[in-house]
Amino acid sequence: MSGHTSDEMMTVAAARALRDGAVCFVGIGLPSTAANLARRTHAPGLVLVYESGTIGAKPDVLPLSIGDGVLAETAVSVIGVPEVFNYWLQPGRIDVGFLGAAQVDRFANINTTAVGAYGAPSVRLPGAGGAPEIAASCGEVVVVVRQSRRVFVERVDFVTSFGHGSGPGERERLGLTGAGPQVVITDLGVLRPDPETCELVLTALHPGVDVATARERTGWELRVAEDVEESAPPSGEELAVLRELIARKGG
Amino acid sequence: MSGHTSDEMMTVAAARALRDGAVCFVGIGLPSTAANLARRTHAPGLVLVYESGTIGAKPDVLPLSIGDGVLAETAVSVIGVPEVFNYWLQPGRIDVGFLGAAQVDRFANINTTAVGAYGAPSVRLPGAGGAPEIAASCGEVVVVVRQSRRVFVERVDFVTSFGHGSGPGERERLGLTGAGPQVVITDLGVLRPDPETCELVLTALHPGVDVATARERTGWELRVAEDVEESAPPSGEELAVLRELIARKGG
Amino acid sequence: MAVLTSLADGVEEVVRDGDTTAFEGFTHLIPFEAGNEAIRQGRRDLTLVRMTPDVIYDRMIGAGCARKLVFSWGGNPGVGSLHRFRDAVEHGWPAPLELEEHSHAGMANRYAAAASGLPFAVLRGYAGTDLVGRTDSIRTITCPFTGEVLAAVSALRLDSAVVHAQRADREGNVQYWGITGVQKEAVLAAERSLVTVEEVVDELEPVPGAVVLPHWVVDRVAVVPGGAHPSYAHGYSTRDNAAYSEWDAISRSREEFSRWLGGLR
Amino acid sequence: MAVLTSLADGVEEVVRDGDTTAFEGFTHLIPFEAGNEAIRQGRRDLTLVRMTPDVIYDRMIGAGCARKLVFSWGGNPGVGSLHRFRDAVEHGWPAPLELEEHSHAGMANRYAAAASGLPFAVLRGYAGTDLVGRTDSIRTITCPFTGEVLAAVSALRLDSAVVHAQRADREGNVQYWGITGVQKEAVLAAERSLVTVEEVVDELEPVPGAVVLPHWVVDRVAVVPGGAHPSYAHGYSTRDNAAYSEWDAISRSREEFSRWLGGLR
Repeated sequence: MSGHTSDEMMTVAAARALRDGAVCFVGIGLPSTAANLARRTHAPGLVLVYESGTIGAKPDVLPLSIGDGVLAETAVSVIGVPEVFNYWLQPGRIDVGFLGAAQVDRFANINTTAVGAYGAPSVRLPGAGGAPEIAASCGEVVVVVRQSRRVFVERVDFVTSFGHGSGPGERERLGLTGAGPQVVITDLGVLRPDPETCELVLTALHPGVDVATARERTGWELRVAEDVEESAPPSGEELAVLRELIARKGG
Repeated sequence: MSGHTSDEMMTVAAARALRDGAVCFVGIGLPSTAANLARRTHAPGLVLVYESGTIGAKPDVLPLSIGDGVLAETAVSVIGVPEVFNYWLQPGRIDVGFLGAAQVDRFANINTTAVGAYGAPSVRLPGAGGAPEIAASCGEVVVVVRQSRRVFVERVDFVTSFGHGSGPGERERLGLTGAGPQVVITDLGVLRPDPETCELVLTALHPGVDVATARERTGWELRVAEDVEESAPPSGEELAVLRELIARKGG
Repeated sequence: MAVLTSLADGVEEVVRDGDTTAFEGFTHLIPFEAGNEAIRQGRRDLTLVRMTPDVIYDRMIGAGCARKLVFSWGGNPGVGSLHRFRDAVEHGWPAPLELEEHSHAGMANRYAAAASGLPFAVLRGYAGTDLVGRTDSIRTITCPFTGEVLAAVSALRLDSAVVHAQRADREGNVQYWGITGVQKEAVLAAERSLVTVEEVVDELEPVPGAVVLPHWVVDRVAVVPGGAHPSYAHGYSTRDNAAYSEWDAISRSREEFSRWLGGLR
Repeated sequence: MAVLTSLADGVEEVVRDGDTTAFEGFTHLIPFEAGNEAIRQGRRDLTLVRMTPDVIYDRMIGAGCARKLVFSWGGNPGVGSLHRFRDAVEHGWPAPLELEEHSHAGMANRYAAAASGLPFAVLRGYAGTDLVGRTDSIRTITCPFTGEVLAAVSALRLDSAVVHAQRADREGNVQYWGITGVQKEAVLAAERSLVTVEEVVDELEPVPGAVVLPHWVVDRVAVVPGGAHPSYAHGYSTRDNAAYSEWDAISRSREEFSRWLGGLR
């Protein structure tokens, strides 16, 4: 792993998950960094939509919050918040939604509400934000999160955003129009839901990471694909662009 | 009736029905002329809302259509059409709605849809436009229409906009939030609903018009108030401003 | 993604026989030239949708393009009746015209529901009117919190939508301003969309009150300067009120109208 | 009609003990100074409403102004947790805080329903999540046309709303631009409203992307330059990101926070 950090690898892997021309609903932090990295490398036609109502934003520096002025200044269109959700997210006009998580379980359900009992939480988290409907209505969802036993739990304490419930067919039964989480990208590798069971399966490891480490940092008995790939390390260009983005971040 | 026409008297009477500071939903034609006359005489603080989405328009010439550019150019705010109806008309934020009519009946129900049977009309009219919800949700409604037996009918052929149905309590039962038509202004005089029965009663005659004429031009047995007033004739200022408005109309 | 095309190709690719289609605009920015082109191409069996069908729909109805009209106010704004519309409704000429009739509030909410991917919208409307019962697209719904009964209208999904705008950029982002009407909702309610524009520019300078349709919800853009005439494009042209009055004379008789139609083709 | 007043009088007249109140803003234009003033005036028993309660609500919660929070995302944007919010929820300090929790889509629609004078709104939302059942304000509704079951949320009517804007004119028409959030809906959802502005001007020059609240839906306007700090007013100031980070340190302990609170009063 010489030459780059595991967080850099995670961000680069997340950026690569975005195809050129896709319309992407971006949260602040790592998703925003990855999306902006993609836009500056292989996906110049990526369309960024922030929940603050900025459509087609092309920030020249990484925004620190979803409400930064640079998003409004560079957007093709700035709209009110109800319209973001009603006219743009809800009807399935967004191809990819990027979500983080405090907990993810083996069926890619996501908790960002509370750890422990809801009424008496050990850790109160920020809550849902746009995530439940991003998870429901985007064409697909990319989850980006650092992998650990605290985060990768057998069953989330609170389903803030529905992934695949406890298996196949549940999204359809609930009337969810998007395909849900199709990839979980971590600092160790990449997991994808099994097409049959919807259970997350380790399908790629980042350079220098072994299966044992991935299992150790997973709170359930992790399934591993027969042909686990090794992620290509960040290219020189990817790293250079990423580091420049990070360096220029903020004001 | 020397010195002014009956249409001028009607327009002046309609303008006088608007109090300064009121928020007024204005249709094109006579309502727009009357509202702009009011704004230039006794009601400089009148707020004009057109269904094209122009809020607080202050046109310097009379618009020929509800979509004239002068309305957008002079408005405090221009919004989309769904917002006009949902955020502004529906919650009762408009004090006065101005409506015309092809037929009005004795309970001030209004027809602008079709004369004759709906499925085989003798005259097909333009239809509802914004009128049903203007009649439902404005604080009160002012109807302006030339009086004749063709227009003032016992029962409208089609209820496009609900006035008082067939008597008291009906608006409340239907959940209509506004008070409905509180005055009908014609080229002959002024009618108001009886507070007990909701039936339109002649309460004022314009100068030079007698009760017999009003009855003759009404398709039901017209009730006349005990103390019918005589409208004050248009003042010199009212006439001058009105005529200047009309002269500068259009492009 | 928006593709730049000619008016003829744009109309051909976007508006198809049998479509439920809207040529929207609220007095301002009416896509007249696209409508004329649909007539030239002999489009048939259309369900024409619009809040304020005006002269362009009068032409299309008279030319026999339409089987049905979904609308809330059909008149020649500032002038009077639409004679071709009336002739179709009153006398079935050139063909009977089925009507689905709403209020403006209902139509606007039906578009907004479709734009939102919802099957219906809720409003305080229609209560006590004879519009209820004339169409299956108006029903009631009970609030699950208060028990209040309100009106429900079905979403107005379109096969195609055609609008006119001031300009687009080379990616196909579309910008229009002035009275913006219900065009955004119509485009978002449609499977396919065509936007005619006054011009294509390198950069869409922000304009007060402007609406921007991002390129990924627009299918075709055609440059048609004056494409809204006799309606207008705020900042580019003014409304040709005389032409609206002249239409009254042209459309009053079938003969005059047929002559006009011959001249168009 | 909007009345020009001081910040102290505006807060006193508009925000009352026991109110369901929203100090809205979406990262941009947060009415911080109005919130500080409500703390100074010792406002109590508030139901605080906001999509994105941030540092100003953290302050108000820590100062004991709130009895309940209605929200969808409570964090320090770009920094992390709201420690006073967490302390109230996790340990009941300084008082227990009742939570009514939604998604952004649900909150935005609840405001929009109230702004529209409707008792509820319909959306595709919440399905499968544990948010359902935690609050009575989320139910289901069946489409009367298709039979589809959707989410319904109750309208979020407010006693008072407080927002910050770039400017107002002398009549009290209010103009703001940049990221415009959900402030229009909050003001229209409220019985009473206060707008703090950077300045009052003779004429509101049109600005691209600007929202205008007409004077007849605004009750009080107070001139408070920098009233959004450490948030910002697009075109007037930039976001003070350092101050958001500093709040993390101040708010982490009850002692530090109490010292800060003493300094405010």
